[in-house]
Amino acid sequence: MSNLNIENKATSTNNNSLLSAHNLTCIREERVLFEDLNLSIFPGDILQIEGPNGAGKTSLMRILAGLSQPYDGDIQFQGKSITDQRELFHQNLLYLGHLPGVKDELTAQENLAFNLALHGLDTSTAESTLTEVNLLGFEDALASHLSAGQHRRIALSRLWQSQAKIWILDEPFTAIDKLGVEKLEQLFLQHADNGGCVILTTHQDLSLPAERVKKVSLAYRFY
Amino acid sequence: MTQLSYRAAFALIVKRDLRIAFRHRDDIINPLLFFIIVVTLFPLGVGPESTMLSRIAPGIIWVAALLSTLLSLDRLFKSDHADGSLEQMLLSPHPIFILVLAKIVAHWLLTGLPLILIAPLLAVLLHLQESSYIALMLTLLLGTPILSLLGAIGVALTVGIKKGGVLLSLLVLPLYIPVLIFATSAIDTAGMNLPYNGQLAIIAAIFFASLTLAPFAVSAALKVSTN
Amino acid sequence: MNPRRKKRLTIVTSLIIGLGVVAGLVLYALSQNIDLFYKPSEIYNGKEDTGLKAIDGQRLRIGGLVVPGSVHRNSETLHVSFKLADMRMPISFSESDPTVTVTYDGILPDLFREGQGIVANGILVDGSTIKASEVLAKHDENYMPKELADDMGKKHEKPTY
Amino acid sequence: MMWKWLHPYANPETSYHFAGKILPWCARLAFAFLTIGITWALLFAPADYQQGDTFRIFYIHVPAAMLSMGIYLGMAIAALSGLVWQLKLADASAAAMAPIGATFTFIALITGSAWGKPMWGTWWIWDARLTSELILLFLYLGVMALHNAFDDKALAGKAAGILALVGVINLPIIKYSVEWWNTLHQGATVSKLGQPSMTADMFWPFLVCFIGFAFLVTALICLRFRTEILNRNSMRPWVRELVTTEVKTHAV
Amino acid sequence: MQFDSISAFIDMGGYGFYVWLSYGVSIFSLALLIFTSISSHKKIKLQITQRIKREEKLRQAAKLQQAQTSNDNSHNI
Repeated sequence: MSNLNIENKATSTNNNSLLSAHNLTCIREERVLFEDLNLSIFPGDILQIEGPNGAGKTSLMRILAGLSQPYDGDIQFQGKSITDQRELFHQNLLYLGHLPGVKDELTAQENLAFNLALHGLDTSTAESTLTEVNLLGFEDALASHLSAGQHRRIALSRLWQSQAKIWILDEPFTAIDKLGVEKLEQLFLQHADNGGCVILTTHQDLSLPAERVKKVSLAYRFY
Repeated sequence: MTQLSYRAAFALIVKRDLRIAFRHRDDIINPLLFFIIVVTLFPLGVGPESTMLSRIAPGIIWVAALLSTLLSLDRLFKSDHADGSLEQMLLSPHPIFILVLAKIVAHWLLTGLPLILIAPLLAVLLHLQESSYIALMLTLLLGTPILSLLGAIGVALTVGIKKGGVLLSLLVLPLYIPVLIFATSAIDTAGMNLPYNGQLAIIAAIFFASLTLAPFAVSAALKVSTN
Repeated sequence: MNPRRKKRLTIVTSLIIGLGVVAGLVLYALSQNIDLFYKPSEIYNGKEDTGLKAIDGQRLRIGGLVVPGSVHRNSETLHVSFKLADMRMPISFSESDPTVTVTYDGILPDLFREGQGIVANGILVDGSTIKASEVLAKHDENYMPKELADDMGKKHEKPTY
Repeated sequence: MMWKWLHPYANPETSYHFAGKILPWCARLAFAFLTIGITWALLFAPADYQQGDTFRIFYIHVPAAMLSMGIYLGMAIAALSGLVWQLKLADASAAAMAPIGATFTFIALITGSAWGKPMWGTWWIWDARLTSELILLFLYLGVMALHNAFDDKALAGKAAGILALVGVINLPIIKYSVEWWNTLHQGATVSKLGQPSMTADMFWPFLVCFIGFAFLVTALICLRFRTEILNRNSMRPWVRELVTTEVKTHAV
Repeated sequence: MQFDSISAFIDMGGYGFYVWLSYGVSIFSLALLIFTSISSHKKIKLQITQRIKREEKLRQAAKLQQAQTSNDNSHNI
């Protein structure tokens, strides 16, 4: 199996990068998902990770977020390993995985407020933020009464308040309607223009201008 | 961006867990009911003779406490892992051991504390010797936090495994044995009017050891489980 | 001091304090003699360190040496009674030693013989008699062949009663 | 990383072949020492002046008990280096040790029980030494169960390693239980090297048995270590080549 | 030699049951450990050969699929 076609490989040593991966190898259940992967993400980048099921997209996202440890290799935030500056990195990171991280026993507003407070953000605007994701009128409803799409929107509402530079979003558009997707895409663009970066996976085609979206393809490996 | 102090982050998580538990009261009440039912089973099982009951009362209360704690351990990280809020907490800019300690304290407040409050009433049913009551309360006060702390290690290790329930008891119960031995021995010794400082000191030692070391073991285990 | 260093320092100090407290408590506990048995003399005088006396009908554990010549066995039942004296090294007995009587129904362990150390669990029946529910022989970590023991004049006959 | 220099030694392929080289020698030495030692212990060693021929249980019980703790210590050290320095082979060796340690703990408990019944008068007593040895068995079983519960062997090794390290606290309790608490179990016979509290004609067969068991443990660790390496590296070309050539040679 | 006859050896001064129980259980459990260690080593090798075969089939299936959809501009594999 040949190496991966990562566009930014030549510039991977550049220290201007927000987030960079060096010689990443990921092995899951004795299967090599990818080997010696290098990539760098710069302010203003929107990076889409593509690949068939089982190619290791989610694993790569989790490794980039520091949730999983790679078999080999290193992740750097602004040129320094993330394990050496965990707290600084986490202040600059917003990761949303497959699971929305919404507690059924809390109301929509409480869920958002807790997540904001955990990151040291102002919780007083939680209510108005929820209107951004079309949850007006559901602030005080327990999350157990809300649908899967609404759960996801509660999770995504954090994006409007986030001061993190790096957004890592695994399938953010699942269970989101067309209007919502457009709104999110505009938000990504705005975030990138303000010096942030977005790393995402999605099965849908992005309607963003093609020159703004960089792509990384992961191939399925048989062993 | 303001950075929360350790204390604020700790309080935030304790408050959240308590709020969730009070919205979902079954989780508090069921282990407590289990504790009461297990204790009442013994007089029915071994016969209502009061001398026999007072002889085995410390063991019954402690074994029941152990089992009901085991039953309630699932709440510690399991639902947070299932809905993804655990990984969000791990990604927060706070040391993991603060979050872990906060969750354990919340767990103890919701399971250990009610147990301590209800234990003397059950001790009356079991004809516990009068001189043993203080020892019972002291061992429970020092011992139930140990159950939460050591149990958290087991839950953190098994939280990612699909059928982790039986495995959890296999991992956690051996770690509980020393607490059980010294706690019942202290209550027994108190019943014989002998000093039980030694046993109490050992339970306190286990408490401080698990308080200082368990949060780190739990953090390491959670990193493995969410990998 | 930068905040990162300060945080690390708080963690390290709390670790050291925690483990120090643990070490102190363990040392204290070890000085307290847990789960110790009563010596025969303590049945009369109370525990050495606390002066607490056992009361009649109390469960207790007693440890001591079987006084030579004190073992009486009922030939028909398994009932046996013997006297225990304080354990002391090297093994010796004197008339003035306080002794307690132990009664027991059951098969004694093979290592049970006169002059040997034993541990018994039972109930204090009256001031100086203990009704044992279990008699266990305790032996030391010294092993030697029979011939050598003969030379050293150790008793090793199995009891024949 | 500063531990990169370890890499040539921490290469799975090299370790696999190295373990394969010492395995037959350890097995042979174990067989020789154990044959001599057990024959000596059963036929030629003198009986104890008090305990008679039950003393012959000593020659299995004590080596098994010492090894049960020694293997746990080895497993914990391997687990620690696996967790701290990310040595993948250390995890593999820790996983290899657990079932061996569990077997020796089991043997120590059973032989102790069969010795205690005629001598103390009971199969089992809940004293500190026996209880802590029983907890050791539970810990071994827990480590094994946890290791088996994970599909990903690298994660399994880390999780089992954390549990093994938590259980280390039990080791000093077993070791010093007979000194801290005045219990039924006698003190250590072979605590001070060169001055055991037994005569030479009892000590030598014990030493031969102990060395034999130690070689047996080493041989078994090598064997299981090789299995673990294969299991964790099944995606590597060298493993595939090795397995396919071996299967071919067997088929012919 | 400590024993005069085979029966004395088996009797072990009256403690035959306990001594032979100890030795028997020890030898049995060690033999079981050795046996399982060897058999698990063999089993792993068998599993790896099976895995190699399975992956070979998967790869051929993927090749076949790729040949069918070769007109598409797929960028993977």
